[in-house]
Amino acid sequence: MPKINIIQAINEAIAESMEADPKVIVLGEDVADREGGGVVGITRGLSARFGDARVRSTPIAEQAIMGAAIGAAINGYKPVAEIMLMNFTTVAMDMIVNHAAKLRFMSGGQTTVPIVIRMMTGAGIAAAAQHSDFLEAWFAHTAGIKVVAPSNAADAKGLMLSCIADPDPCMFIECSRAYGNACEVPADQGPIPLGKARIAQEGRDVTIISYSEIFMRAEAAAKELEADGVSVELIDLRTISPWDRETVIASVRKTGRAVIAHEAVRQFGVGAEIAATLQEELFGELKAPVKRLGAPYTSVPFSPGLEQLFIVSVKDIADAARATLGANTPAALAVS
Amino acid sequence: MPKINIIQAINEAIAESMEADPKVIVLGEDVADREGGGVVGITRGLSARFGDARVRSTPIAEQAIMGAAIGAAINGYKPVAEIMLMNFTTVAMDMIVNHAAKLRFMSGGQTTVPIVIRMMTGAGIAAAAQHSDFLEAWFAHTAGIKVVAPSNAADAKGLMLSCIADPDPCMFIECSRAYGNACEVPADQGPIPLGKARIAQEGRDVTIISYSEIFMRAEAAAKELEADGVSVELIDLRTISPWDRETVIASVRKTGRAVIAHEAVRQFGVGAEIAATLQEELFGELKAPVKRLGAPYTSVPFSPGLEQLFIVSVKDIADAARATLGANTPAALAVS
Amino acid sequence: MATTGQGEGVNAAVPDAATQIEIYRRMSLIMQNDEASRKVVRSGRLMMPYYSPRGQEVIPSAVSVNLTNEDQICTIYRGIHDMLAKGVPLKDLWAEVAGRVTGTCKGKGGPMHITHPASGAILTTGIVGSSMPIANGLAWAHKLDGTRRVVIAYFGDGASNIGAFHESLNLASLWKLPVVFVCQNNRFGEHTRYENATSVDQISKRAVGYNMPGVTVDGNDPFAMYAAANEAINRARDGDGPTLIEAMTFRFFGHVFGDDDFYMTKEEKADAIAKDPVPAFRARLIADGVATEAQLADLEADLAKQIEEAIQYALASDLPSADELTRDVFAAETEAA
Amino acid sequence: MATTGQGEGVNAAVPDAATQIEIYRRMSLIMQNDEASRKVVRSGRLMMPYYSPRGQEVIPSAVSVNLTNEDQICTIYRGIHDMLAKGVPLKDLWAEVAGRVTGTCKGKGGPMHITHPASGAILTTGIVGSSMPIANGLAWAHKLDGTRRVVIAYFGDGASNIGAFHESLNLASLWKLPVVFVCQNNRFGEHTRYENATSVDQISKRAVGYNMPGVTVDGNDPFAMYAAANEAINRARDGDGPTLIEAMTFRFFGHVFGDDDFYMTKEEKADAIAKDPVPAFRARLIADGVATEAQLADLEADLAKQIEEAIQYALASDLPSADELTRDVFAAETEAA
Ligand SMILES: Cc1ncc(C[n+]2csc(CCOP(=O)(O)OP(=O)(O)O)c2C)c(N)n1
Ligand SMILES: Cc1ncc(C[n+]2csc(CCOP(=O)(O)OP(=O)(O)O)c2C)c(N)n1
Ligand SMILES: [Mg+2]
Ligand SMILES: [Mg+2]
Repeated sequence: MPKINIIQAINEAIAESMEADPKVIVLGEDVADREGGGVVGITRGLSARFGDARVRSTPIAEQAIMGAAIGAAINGYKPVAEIMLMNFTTVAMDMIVNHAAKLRFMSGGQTTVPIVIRMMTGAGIAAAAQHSDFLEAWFAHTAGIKVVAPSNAADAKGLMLSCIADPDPCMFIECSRAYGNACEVPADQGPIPLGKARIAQEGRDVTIISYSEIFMRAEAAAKELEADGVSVELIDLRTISPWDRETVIASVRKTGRAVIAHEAVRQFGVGAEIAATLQEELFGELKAPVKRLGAPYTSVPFSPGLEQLFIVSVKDIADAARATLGANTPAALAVS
Repeated sequence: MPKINIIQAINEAIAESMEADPKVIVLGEDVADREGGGVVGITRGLSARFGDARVRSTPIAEQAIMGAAIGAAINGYKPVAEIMLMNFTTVAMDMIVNHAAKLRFMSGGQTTVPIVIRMMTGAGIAAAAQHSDFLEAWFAHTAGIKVVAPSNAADAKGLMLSCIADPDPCMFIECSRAYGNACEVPADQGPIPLGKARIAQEGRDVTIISYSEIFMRAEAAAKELEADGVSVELIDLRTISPWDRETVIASVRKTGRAVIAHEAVRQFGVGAEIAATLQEELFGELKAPVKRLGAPYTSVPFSPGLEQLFIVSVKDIADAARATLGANTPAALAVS
Repeated sequence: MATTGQGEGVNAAVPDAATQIEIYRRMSLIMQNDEASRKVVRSGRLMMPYYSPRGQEVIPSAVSVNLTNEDQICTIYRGIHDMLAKGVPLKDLWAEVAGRVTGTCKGKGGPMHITHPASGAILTTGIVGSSMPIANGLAWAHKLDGTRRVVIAYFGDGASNIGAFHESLNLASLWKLPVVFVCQNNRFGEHTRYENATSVDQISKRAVGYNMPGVTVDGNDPFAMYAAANEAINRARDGDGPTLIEAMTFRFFGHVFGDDDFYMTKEEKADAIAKDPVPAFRARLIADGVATEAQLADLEADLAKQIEEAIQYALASDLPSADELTRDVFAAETEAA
Repeated sequence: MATTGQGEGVNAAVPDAATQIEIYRRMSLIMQNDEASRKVVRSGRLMMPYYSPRGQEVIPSAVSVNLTNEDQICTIYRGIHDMLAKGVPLKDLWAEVAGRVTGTCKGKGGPMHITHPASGAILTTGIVGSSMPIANGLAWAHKLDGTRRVVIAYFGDGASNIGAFHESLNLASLWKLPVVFVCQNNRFGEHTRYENATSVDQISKRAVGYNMPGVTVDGNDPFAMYAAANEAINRARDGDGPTLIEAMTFRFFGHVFGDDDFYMTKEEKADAIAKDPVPAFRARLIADGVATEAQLADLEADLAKQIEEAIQYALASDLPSADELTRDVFAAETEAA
């Protein structure tokens, strides 16, 4: 089976959805082929294949983009709208939060907004403070909108299929550093349910929970830890809201230790919700405090060295896991 | 000493700041006297007293309002900008988050944005889903901007004085339900430091942490609990970011139990950060899981009965506190 | 291509007698409903922020007679007149305003968020400017569907200064969307006078910047309003793109119920009220022999009865049950984290 | 009041000989700096998104000779030309672009966020449209101060379709702020052609909607650009409010370094490059006897040397230390939660 990366995976998911459902449409800045099919080519080939009416490049006007998507969705379409970078949601928050997320509720279920909002983000490409933020916590704190962030191509495809099929608005977060992450994706890869985490690896001693590109770092940390004799259970959250409480709680109930790692600023981030939930659900069962890792309380710096320090590292994750083990060294664990 | 309410307190704080510093200016929709001095009269009398140049009503254009405030601040002014309701920050998020919060960092400290953004919000006045949200968690998750939410007139005055004097941007959240909360405020009420919580009442058994109007409910719950023989330590957070970790941790270290209550949706709310911090800092010292109270995962409903259910109640808080006591009934506590 | 005129050119469409009466019926409905609403709010029987549309009756009435149920509107907090003119049933509307489960939105949206798709009333928004981007999307769907359905975006003069206005008019013109932007210029945004918020003397002039026809009409004149709307709606239906209509009007009861109008002069208010379009059109219909006094009195009495019945229906309806608080967040109720 | 013309009327200001040479010096600086930048990026010695301003040299050069250090500019990611023309020192600029602690912003802002208050270069933003609202605020401060300082807001043609543009022009006109809105219309926004994003054929026509003078000028013609800027800047200084200038131009190297220009025709690109304003103005200066070939060659060689020194300085400078990561979040470093 040939490997494909996340860019190809998302492209396939959108294309298959468009093929299957004529109501699926695409809009955003430069998304049509005439403009290159998106900055990194996610929507490349779609306008050629499905026509210019269904794949429309827009002016630089994110409120207009989101409004067009919301209105079309209310009238039965399933728009996949691109907001080029996640920071640009800041000029369209009203449309996303006050409208897309709330219309089903405000209308008592009469109007629904089945849209997908695709966004790229992530530090590490020298794009600095206004082009790199992970803002998933804002949307997770907003009732009525789902938030998804895949780490690999198979998940990207399966989750995008689900987002497009979903009857409610979904934010789909793409990390630029993860785009190249290639894996074998079966040609018939189907939808992956929203709200379900993936246990990437089972383990006994500590659960590491992550998503998006940071999950790749968590995997690397787990390898390091395994080499030291620590048995890691590795969870890729995949959907951040609603998150898979059951899977995470069951895992940490088993291991007794948890580390949560994400790219966004740690304070008031997604890790806080998970840690707060775990301490409540597993009071007395935890063997160590739940550790949260995220960026320090600062903006994404330009200077490359500083920028790397901004992002949670493999070592940060491994160290945090070790800290949860405390005196329970691998040797001690082995006999326990 | 005559009592004043929060409206008068904020008005006094702005007026005194304008008196003391000619660089303090005010802008926003309808803030000048010609337009009534604000929807609830917070800025009433200021344009008459300090002139139309320093107190300007604006078009309905929140990006323009915030841009005007940011630019004037860079050039040495201290604008107090009103965004009429907190939900309207959604049309100005770029200015607030990508600019006001980040400019000091992005410029390496060369340009600074000492602005105050005043906003009203809160459910309970039949204003429904687009006019009632508490969004403080978004801004607390944003590095570079402070977030303040007073519950009483003295704090409102002291915190506003501090926000205006502060060299960095501050969000100042006013709950419409709390405006009438009157108390004695000394004529010489000075600034109250940002980042410092207030221990409103000392207690032994459980710490209740809250802010804004929900703090008034926490106070009422504390009274109820005291009547049952539970000794409550009551903390008004006042500043949400940066929050007073030391005071809160010290209190919960003493009581061993904590309840956090706020109006915003519970999921990914401010309570999560506090609970996550407490379980980490006080692992093994907590006598019960930290309880978080907030709105259910939904939008603010219009129908009055539902709307009341949306807001954390006195009973919710008292019940949560009791739950942290578990088998430790008041009687049992009395002998322990 | 942009023009700024008075909307009553030589080719102006003229409503026939039946249409004139229908326009009046809708105006009377709005006026009487407003009186009832203010009474109910004043009495404290209902608690809600009430944004009276009194004085602006002509605009949606003359627009909507050009529309079918298949056509759609997006309006704003001050939009009960737009909803009524579009045909939202009185009972459902009143029940919503009263927060009842029988309301259009089960009482969860309230007066600022009325939605009733069956009559084409799709969106009521509380965020200034936001009716326009969403109207574009509705219209885009119609265009993709290949139908001749059109969408009306209502908004106020104050809203013409916010970013969403600009982005929406540009996109609508660029994509030739079947949408008509109807600015109800009542000369104030909350307490701020038009000229203290808006840099141009006529909002319709902004159409120039979008290569879109723009017209300022007397929004209190049913004939001028009908003609302008008819032309714009036909243009949209024919695939020739959007129009910006600025309809000049006045709100008699300030921004929100309780507003004491201190920010306007007694004279300008008195002047405006003296031009009350409802009795004026009534008189004209009779003078022109289009309707008799008795006929209109019957029509009005019938509306009064319907309104009263709607209020009774609403007040007798149940409030939503507690489980509605977390229903309709997502399609599937189980998914909330 | 709004006019749309070619900016070179009978009363057009003409730059004197020294000013012409100064405009050329700045243009040459921008062009040579751009060549050096592309070379450094191509070689991999620096990693950054590089938005070449090549082709747009005239605009900020002819604008900035009308400004003092007290006057201020706000620009965008494609703004290195605006920064250089305004006088940001080469060494500080290169050190910033290289992420060094000696940079204007200690390496923390980077090329998209250059700030250098001493030369009046206040803001470089990466968010389309956002230079304008902040320029208004800077200008408001000058007005409050009672000075004659002015602010230039630079932005692209694509940015003229976003909400911030609209809100800013309305407020600036309403408050008569001393700001000049300079749209550098290079006919593309990323890969989207002007006419596929913008509903009106000239952005300057939008000035009508704000009762503001609007003018379209040849942004490659230093005389036309100078005259338009001079008039607008004087208007702003005199307290007569803002102007919208649309300066027609072209970017030779696409949106961002690496862009292969597939979205434009070979012909239009060749045409535009054939009109390269830098050699054209050079030739004119010599032909008009304003400068000699030798004089300009000296000037250019001097600039080349300065650029080379700046690059060496930058590359030899230290990177910021780790503690800079959390410094400058707030004034007081201790306060972060
Ligand atoms: C983005 C936003 N800013 C501010 C408000 C508060 N607000 C509600 S109505 C209103 C006035 C709107 O005036 P206009 O558009 O003229 O409509 P009118 O009320 O006169 O019908 C304002 C400022 C809002 N709802 N949304
Ligand atoms: C709000 C926002 N949306 C999208 C982008 C992505 N983006 C960066 S530059 C650009 C094109 C801007 O075109 P234009 O204004 O013409 O300026 P130019 O690059 O041509 O100088 C876009 C879409 C952005 N930076 N900000
Ligand atoms: Mg109005
Ligand atoms: Mg451009």
